[in-house]
Amino acid sequence: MGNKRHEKIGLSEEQVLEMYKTMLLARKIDERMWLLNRSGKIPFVISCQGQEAAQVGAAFALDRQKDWTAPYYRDLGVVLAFGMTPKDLMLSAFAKAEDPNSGGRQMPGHFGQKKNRILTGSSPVTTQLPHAVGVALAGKMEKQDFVSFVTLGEGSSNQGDFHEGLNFAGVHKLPVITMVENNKYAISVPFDRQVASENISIRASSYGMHGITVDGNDPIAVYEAVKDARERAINGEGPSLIEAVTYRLTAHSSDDDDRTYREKEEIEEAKKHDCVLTFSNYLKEVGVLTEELDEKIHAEVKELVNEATEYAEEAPYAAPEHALRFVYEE
Amino acid sequence: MGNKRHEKIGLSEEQVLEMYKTMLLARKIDERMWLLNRSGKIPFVISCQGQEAAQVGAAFALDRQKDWTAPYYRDLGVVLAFGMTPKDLMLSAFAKAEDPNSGGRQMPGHFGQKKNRILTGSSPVTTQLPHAVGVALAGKMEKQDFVSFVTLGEGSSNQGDFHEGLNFAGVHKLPVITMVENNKYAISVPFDRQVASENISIRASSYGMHGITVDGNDPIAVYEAVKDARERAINGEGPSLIEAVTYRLTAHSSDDDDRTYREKEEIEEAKKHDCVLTFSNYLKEVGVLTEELDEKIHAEVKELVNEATEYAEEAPYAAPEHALRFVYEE
Amino acid sequence: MAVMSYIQAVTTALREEMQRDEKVFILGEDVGKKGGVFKATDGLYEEFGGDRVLDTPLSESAIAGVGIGAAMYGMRPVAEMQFADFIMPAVNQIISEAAKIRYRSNNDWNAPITIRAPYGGGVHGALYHSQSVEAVFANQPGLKIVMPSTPFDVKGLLKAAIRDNDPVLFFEHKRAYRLIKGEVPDEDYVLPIGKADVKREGDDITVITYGLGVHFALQAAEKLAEDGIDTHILDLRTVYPLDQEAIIEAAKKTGKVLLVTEDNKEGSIIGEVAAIIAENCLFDLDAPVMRLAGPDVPAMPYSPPMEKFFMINPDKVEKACRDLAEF
Amino acid sequence: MAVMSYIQAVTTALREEMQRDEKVFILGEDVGKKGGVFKATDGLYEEFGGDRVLDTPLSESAIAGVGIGAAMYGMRPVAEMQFADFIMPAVNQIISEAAKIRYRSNNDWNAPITIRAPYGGGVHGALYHSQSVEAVFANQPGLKIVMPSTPFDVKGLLKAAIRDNDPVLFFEHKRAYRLIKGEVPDEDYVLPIGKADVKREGDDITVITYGLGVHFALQAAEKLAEDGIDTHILDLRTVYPLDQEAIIEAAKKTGKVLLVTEDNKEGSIIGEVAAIIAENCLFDLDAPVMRLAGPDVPAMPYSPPMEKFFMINPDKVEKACRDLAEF
Ligand SMILES: Cc1ncc(C[n+]2csc(CCOP(=O)(O)OP(=O)(O)O)c2C)c(N)n1
Ligand SMILES: Cc1ncc(C[n+]2csc(CCOP(=O)(O)OP(=O)(O)O)c2C)c(N)n1
Ligand SMILES: [Mg+2]
Ligand SMILES: [Mg+2]
Repeated sequence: MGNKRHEKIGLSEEQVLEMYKTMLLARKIDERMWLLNRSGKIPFVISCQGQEAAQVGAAFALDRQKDWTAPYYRDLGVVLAFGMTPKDLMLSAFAKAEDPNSGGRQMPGHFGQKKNRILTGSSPVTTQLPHAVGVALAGKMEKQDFVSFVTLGEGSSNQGDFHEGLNFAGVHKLPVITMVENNKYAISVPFDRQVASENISIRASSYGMHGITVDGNDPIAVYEAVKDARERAINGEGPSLIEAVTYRLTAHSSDDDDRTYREKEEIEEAKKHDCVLTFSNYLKEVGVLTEELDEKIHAEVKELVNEATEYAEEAPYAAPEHALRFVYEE
Repeated sequence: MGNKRHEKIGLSEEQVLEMYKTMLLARKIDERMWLLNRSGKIPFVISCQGQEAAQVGAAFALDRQKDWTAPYYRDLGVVLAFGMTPKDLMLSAFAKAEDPNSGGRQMPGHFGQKKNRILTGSSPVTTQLPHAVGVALAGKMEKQDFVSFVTLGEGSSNQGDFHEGLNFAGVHKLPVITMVENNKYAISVPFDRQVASENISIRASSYGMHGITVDGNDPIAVYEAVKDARERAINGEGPSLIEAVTYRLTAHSSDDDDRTYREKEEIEEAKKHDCVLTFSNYLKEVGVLTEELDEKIHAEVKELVNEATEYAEEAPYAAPEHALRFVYEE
Repeated sequence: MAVMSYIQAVTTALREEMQRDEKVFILGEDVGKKGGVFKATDGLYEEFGGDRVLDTPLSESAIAGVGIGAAMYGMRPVAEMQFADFIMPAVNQIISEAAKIRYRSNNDWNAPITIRAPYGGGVHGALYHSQSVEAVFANQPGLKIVMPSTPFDVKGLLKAAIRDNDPVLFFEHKRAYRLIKGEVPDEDYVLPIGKADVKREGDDITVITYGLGVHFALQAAEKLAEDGIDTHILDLRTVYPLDQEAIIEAAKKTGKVLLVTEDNKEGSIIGEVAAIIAENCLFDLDAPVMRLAGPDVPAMPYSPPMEKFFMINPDKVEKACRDLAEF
Repeated sequence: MAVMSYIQAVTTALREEMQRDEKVFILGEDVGKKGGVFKATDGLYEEFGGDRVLDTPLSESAIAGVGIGAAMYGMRPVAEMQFADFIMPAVNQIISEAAKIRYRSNNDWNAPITIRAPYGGGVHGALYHSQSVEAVFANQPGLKIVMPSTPFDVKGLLKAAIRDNDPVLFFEHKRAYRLIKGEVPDEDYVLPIGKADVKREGDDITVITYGLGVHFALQAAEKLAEDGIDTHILDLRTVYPLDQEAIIEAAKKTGKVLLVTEDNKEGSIIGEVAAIIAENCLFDLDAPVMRLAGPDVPAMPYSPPMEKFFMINPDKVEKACRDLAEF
């Protein structure tokens, strides 16, 4: 029985198992989407694979009944943790009318669901950051005690909106947590051709805020960092910038062929640290997860994914003329 | 005979006197413009007052035969040092046809003069920063040994273009020197409501570049910092971010009334450190400037300003239909 | 009923809306202690405090983006762009975000933000303090663009914009701020966004315009009346989406139409007005559609002779009207 | 003379210009090792190296702004925006800077930058990978906007854009990239920016369009010809500033004009085309000007039925032509 790191930071067995299950569910939904894409059933997929630990670790450190989130396109793990269902996600992949994100109007990965306080997102990167700051500002004005949680990639941290949004949050000491999921590539461009600073969290000092880099393959480390940031935010100590170092295990998207710009060996090496695998190993080492339980979880997850896929595949598209609706309030 | 700080960093008597004269000239042109504005002769003025030391100290540390500059609207000291004449500046203030900056098309303070490698500037702040980076990129591509020097205010350092431009420069290690003239206000908004970081130069770390804060009232300190930055740039050590701490001695512009947002006492206090005054005192202390010489310089400067004013006032406007010219190449 | 200036109508509408609904707040550069560079928010900081009249950093994209976030949460932000010319860094937030939030979320979310900005020339503002920028946004379904001409319209339309559940760009003519005065009812009222307004009834020729152009047209109409030319003047008020019905009606009424804008001619919103007329009124026209606009040069120069050359004015409108009447 | 695809013509033009003039260089996201997300710069990194085919950080405003700076210095930057939808963060640099540099400096400076971007729909790209964005820029004197329809035009116009001493936005239809093939001369040639091109001579009705719309119109014309309807097709090629003369001539030729764009209707550049016709051809028209465009909704949805509903196609063009012919 190894070192129970999760207990030390107050995570129960149930919680870590729930985290594990959420990570696995994200992974399996994603894998299924690739299959559906490759068999011509859905036109597009953009993946969470390799980043589930960061996403789920962070989300579990938040108050998922209260906090708001502005996720980016890879954040399957975040939105699942916030209450989106596999069915919702598959409806989005198939672009069906019932998709709660957009009714089939947006590509998969463009999350949004008001009832779960998931802000609607777009494709141009980093625009969601000022939105999250705006939600935090509103919360502060209304004397609410939630935080606002926003994510983006390390490439996207070079957009002007990153700077403008974080400076705004810093000046007004707003309860917003920004997590950069640094997966070392922005499509084909590697970290060192993309980001001039040694790491992303050092940029926190430009905004007078707390900054930290954590191992994004370790959900417990991410949980701890976000938990700490949340406490600061709630105590009026202002915003935080967290960098979760991960790796993108798939190509950028189903439209990308990553063989032109990165070595197979690099990916093989990264797969050894695949967070779903390493977290499962950890849970087994500390005796929380048995082989039997793991199988059961896998089966449950598979069932969920199957169900969701079938449902979504059968579900109807919105009528063509539905394209005319909801430009303005009706 | 005090401590000859200028000698220690290799500045000759001629050079410091030339610097002093340039600072004084900038100040006197600016003061004249206010008079012209208040007597209804020119519609607008935006001042360098209080920032001459930073501007002239920096410009003298550059190779003014070779380096390129993208100044901002207060940089009278920079453009004078780069070869623009008092006449040129007065022509601009009066919006006359002969104005080399814009032929009377732009407000004063919108500098530009190709023969002196002063990039044409606009009103939206910070757009010049990526331009300066582009010039540095071109220089590097063409294997030239100049640097590109760009300035802006501390408020303007919160625009997205600041972040995007500096990150680009940092990634590609370009020979560009950015100097923020921190005069503690952006119109009415004071530093602490504007900038979330403790100072501006700390932002250099976000771009993997050298950063330093210097006393912007001391032209020798600024000279030293820019000289050092230039050497780094020429040696391929990449860009630098310099913060020159100054104070805006006038209202934001002739359209502004600063009494609504800052205390008279604060301005009075700042005037004690007026850089033209303190530099003159320093030069006298170290025996470089005598009362007699100072009077002579003042007289020369006055003569220049008078001449320029008279010339510009008499000069013709561009014809009305000239408004149609130079939209595209002709 | 009080007589007030155009800018006083702006301040009045803001104050009343902030008193009415505490979700309304203002954000922008220098809007707080200074009360705005034009004094549009004068006195509001004192009345409502710095939390509801928020001085922001110099970052237009953040002003828009943070406002959008707060609006999605349920607040009613009124963002000020110091000059319309400086809205450009915020274009991504306005076009990619504000305009598309309701549509892309299939009506789950909305972003009820109002973005105010002073536009227009004739104030020695040179290239970057004189522009008309509406055409940049007048092709973005999801947005509404309001450009009022009178204090009465300002008050009613700004209130309507703040209460609107969709994003509204509200462009105020900066030269009108102190130049234009008019009666404004003390009571609370709103005017419909999306509706044009007949500012003068007439039978001979029709002028369709907005903003300061309305006043130039009214002045020209007085002179023309002396010579028996009776001018019908339609004030677009909302320039996007356009009030097609009112445009068609006004064009048909006289069969001779002059369109006026102070923007550059090509690609300005009066092009779309002309297109609506060309689609719908061909057989009702007695003369080709005529346009009076700024020349196709980047923006208004600073030097007075060139500025005057660029800018429309009552004389230019009058001359165009005469040409049209004589056609 | 080789037959090549639209995107091959892009790559060919880029390669030849880079070979001809070493001041020409490319900058953008993923343009280097990857050769661009559409492969427009495929092979250029290998041929010219990473300094002249520069992978930039993910910052459109910097891509434009750094390019503008290099252009002012005397280089010939060709900047790629990965999708036209993502040009929005660069609007300030394009409108406030590139467009105004020559004018504001009274001809002292100029900014010869070319900005390429794939635009257009019908590729399951949803709201943010399908937009037509030309209208945002088509009111900015100082800019030129080129939108070619054929590989032949692509090569000649892209070369012209790169050699132009003013900033040019060059929008390439992403669905045309592989769909449209055509003959392209091996030799060096340029085509004039600012000139429209008659793509089919005809006597009964006139279609004025650009980009993919040209091919839809050509296909429709074939069908119409079977029924004796002879279609004249004008390809705008440069959508700003417009070739007024060619538009007027084409409209007068048949007196019946259909304008086609895949952009949203209101405020699109065909509104300006209609205005030019309304000003100049009133007495030559036998039917009201007709417009076929996307509906006024923010952008094309992802789900196939809604995308198809939004997007123009040969059938829709044909139907509109028949209505017009029968008028
Ligand atoms: C403004 C903008 N420019 C370009 C793109 C195209 N694009 C989509 S994702 C991406 C790379 C993002 O990299 P990063 O931020 O590191 O996130 P990752 O995909 O690696 O998770 C690019 C360039 C975009 N979506 N938005
Ligand atoms: C994009 C943009 N927004 C707003 C303005 C209006 N404006 C002109 S100067 C200024 C303040 C600039 O402050 P700072 O950068 O500190 O420079 P300073 O004037 O203090 O030297 C503002 C808000 C502008 N010129 N550009
Ligand atoms: Mg990444
Ligand atoms: Mg300042």
